[in-house]
Amino acid sequence: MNVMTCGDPDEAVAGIEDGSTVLVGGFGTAGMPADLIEALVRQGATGLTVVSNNAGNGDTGLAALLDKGRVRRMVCSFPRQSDSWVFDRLYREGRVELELVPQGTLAERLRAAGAGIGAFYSPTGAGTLLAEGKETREIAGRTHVLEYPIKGDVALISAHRADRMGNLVYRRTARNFGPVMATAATTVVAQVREIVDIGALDPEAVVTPGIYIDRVVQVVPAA
Amino acid sequence: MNVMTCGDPDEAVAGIEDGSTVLVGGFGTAGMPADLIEALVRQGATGLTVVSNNAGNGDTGLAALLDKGRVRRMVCSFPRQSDSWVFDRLYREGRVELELVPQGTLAERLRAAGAGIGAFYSPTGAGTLLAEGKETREIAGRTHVLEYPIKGDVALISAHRADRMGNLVYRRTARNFGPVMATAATTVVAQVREIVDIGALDPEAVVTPGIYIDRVVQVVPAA
Amino acid sequence: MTNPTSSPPPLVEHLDRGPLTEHEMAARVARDIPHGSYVNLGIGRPTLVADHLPDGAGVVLHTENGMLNMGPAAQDGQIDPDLINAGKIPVTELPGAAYFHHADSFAMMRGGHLDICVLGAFQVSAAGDLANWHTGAPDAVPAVGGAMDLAIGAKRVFVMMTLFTKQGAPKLVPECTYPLTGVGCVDRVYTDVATFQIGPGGATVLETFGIPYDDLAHRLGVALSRQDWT
Amino acid sequence: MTNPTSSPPPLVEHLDRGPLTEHEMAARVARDIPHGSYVNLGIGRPTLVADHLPDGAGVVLHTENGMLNMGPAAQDGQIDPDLINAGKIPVTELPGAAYFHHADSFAMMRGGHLDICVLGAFQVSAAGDLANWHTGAPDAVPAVGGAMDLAIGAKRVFVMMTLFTKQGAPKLVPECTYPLTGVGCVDRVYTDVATFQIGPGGATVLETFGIPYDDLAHRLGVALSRQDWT
Repeated sequence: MNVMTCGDPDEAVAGIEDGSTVLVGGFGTAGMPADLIEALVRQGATGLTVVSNNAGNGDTGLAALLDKGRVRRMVCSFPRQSDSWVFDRLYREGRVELELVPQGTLAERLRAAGAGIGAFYSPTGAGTLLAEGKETREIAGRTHVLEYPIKGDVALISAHRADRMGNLVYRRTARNFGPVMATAATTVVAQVREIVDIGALDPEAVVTPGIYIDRVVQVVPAA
Repeated sequence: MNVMTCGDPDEAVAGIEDGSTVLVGGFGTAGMPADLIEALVRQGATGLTVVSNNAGNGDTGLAALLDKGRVRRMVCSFPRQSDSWVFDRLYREGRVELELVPQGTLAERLRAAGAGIGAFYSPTGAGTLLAEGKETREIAGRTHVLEYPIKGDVALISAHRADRMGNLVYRRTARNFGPVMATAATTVVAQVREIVDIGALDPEAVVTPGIYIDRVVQVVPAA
Repeated sequence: MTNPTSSPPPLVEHLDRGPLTEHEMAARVARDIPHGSYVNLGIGRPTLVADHLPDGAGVVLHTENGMLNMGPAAQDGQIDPDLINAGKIPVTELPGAAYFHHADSFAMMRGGHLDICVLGAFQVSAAGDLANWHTGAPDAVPAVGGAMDLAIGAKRVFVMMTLFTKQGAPKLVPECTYPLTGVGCVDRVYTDVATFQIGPGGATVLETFGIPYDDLAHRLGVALSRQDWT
Repeated sequence: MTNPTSSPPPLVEHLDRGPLTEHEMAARVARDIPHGSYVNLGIGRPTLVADHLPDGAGVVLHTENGMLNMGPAAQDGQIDPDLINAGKIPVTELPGAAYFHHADSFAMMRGGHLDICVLGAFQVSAAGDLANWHTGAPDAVPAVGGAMDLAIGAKRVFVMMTLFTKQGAPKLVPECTYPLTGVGCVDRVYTDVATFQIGPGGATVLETFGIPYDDLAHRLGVALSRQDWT
């Protein structure tokens, strides 16, 4: 459907409901949609499930969202970082649930949600704590774990440039989770550094076609 | 490992063994590795299983390979075309086996082979002839069919440009099956229109990273 | 977007005219495609729908061989063997296009991202089962292509077909006798003599062309319903 | 390529020296990486291996956050927040690089396309089980990242670690007591005092540094084997 170009991040996150599952792009701060997360903090939705590789750095972004008690549950691969003190505290106090997912399984479960795959068998994690309680199957002599899609109500991602149809290109390793999360949520919001005219992006180099994007907002990059 | 730059298509297909499973890129003639297929006809391997969207056009390429009796089994989505008389005849005479696979399932099974996915559940084909005998499972209220990877011994693909590390870019809809087949075979051979120096391709626009490519040969495009 | 399949509009009988031509059918389908939709048009007759989308409709065409924002068929000087549609016809590229490989293209389809796909059919059942890939004839070389992926993938599946075979047999049937492409997947059936909505209660006639509802119901061996003006 | 894991070379005891330093361990690992390999170096100590690959080794580094042909750590003027490695350290790009998203990156790993990955470990069992993600301590915040994908994905998994904890406990063990990262996935273990090959028959000592084989066997509570010169 038609992409909405938003005037600011607050407009871009409008309407996110309490209890939503929100996919948040980024690996560390690369590709992290910082302005959208700050707007989500202001927007006020609570009881959220947040799916993101990490669980916040320092006191801003996801850490601020966590600190305000808006997150009921984190689904991530690597919550513990040198500066993840907000998550660490909430987790130890039992104030946030954690579903720990191996990084590649996280990416593949998001892809499955976007690709209409009902479930898949992966060798990752077989025989470990993270496969406990999961169905397994021997395939070609190897134990595989049955994994189900992770679908979001909303995805907040960051890209380098968008055109007015919502086609996106990323930059370097900031690409990370953006392209898969863009396929996996009902409403997908992208913050970008620049919005360009239709036809200005090389069709061979578009990474996320506009079909996946609902809202785009241009933000001023941090200095 | 190191990419081998071959002097001609015959060198590029050397060593393909009788009984191999050969993945052949292309959708119709777009992206079809015509020179590699012709070299494979000369090379002489027989008893092949060929995985390709179509089953040959006219009397050249895959049709010639079929006509010479080298193909024991075709795995494809759309063998019947206006000019697929060679396949049609062999099929009616019972001289070639056919595994018919929905086009998206074909692409996804190839991706699964390349991505280390043991099997996946797809809604495509559920309740149809092509799901007969396959395991099914209800997921989220919908019947899904269990599908297994298709792995090749060799993949023959066509791309637009390669650099000397084997990084590939494609052109327009000739991209089609190349990128997934490149991930799904033990030995991957790419014919390209141009081999460029390392650093000449935009790292953001590389579609098939060189890690997937074993041999590259530059061919003169048909006029 | 309101979902037009949820409550059918009252029946309209167009009795001042004959059945729709192929192009009129295509225009009829085009009229039901909302602004800005992402649409896949199946090989053959559905391709004609593109000719009837008004300028500024903002409809983006997907071709399953790996492209969004496909343009019209290529004219002589424009033909590029690297740029074809799913029917292997040379086409053109519109500004804002994007290319992707087959796994990504079918993920887009299977994942429910296309708003509408328009397909031809041999038969559609009142429950929305679709048969459009195989006549079941013993000597036929079977070929399925992307039909099964399209049938189950798009948010809404429109079928465009004549309502009767050349021999006069109805193609909207209680149960398909041809091998299925997809189960319960069709939302709308656009034919030369009537348009149908398929829902949990079966087939509802939305409009007829050159035939009164009662005659249509009589010719078809399928339970039909209609919504009257209230 | 011949598979160096298939038949171990005869044991070499380096008794004229002490245990390897961290950098000597990295150099030892680097020596076993064949020309032109695609390699993923885990966070922490394994990263040092990059410093010991000779010029012209043709080794291509993968970082699981979406890049091939990663260059060395970025110096001051080169820092780009969009270009980091899996440890979130700013890095550089070499000519011939390629970027891809996370699903593609882990597909590359899980699909067995990387020749070698080098990981740190808390424990490795004689059967090649790896424990490197979680101490199992009740108050620890668990974090796994890509460790489990790396452990099962690469064609060969090299572990680089000290052989004993600071408390003197062996880290090559009959069975891991820490939670596992992967089962039967380790091919080689490079430590400060010995290098081990892990195979169907358990752990074979390839070389020792500053300790005779018999003393090593005595200190470790693991069945070991050795290949003698014939």
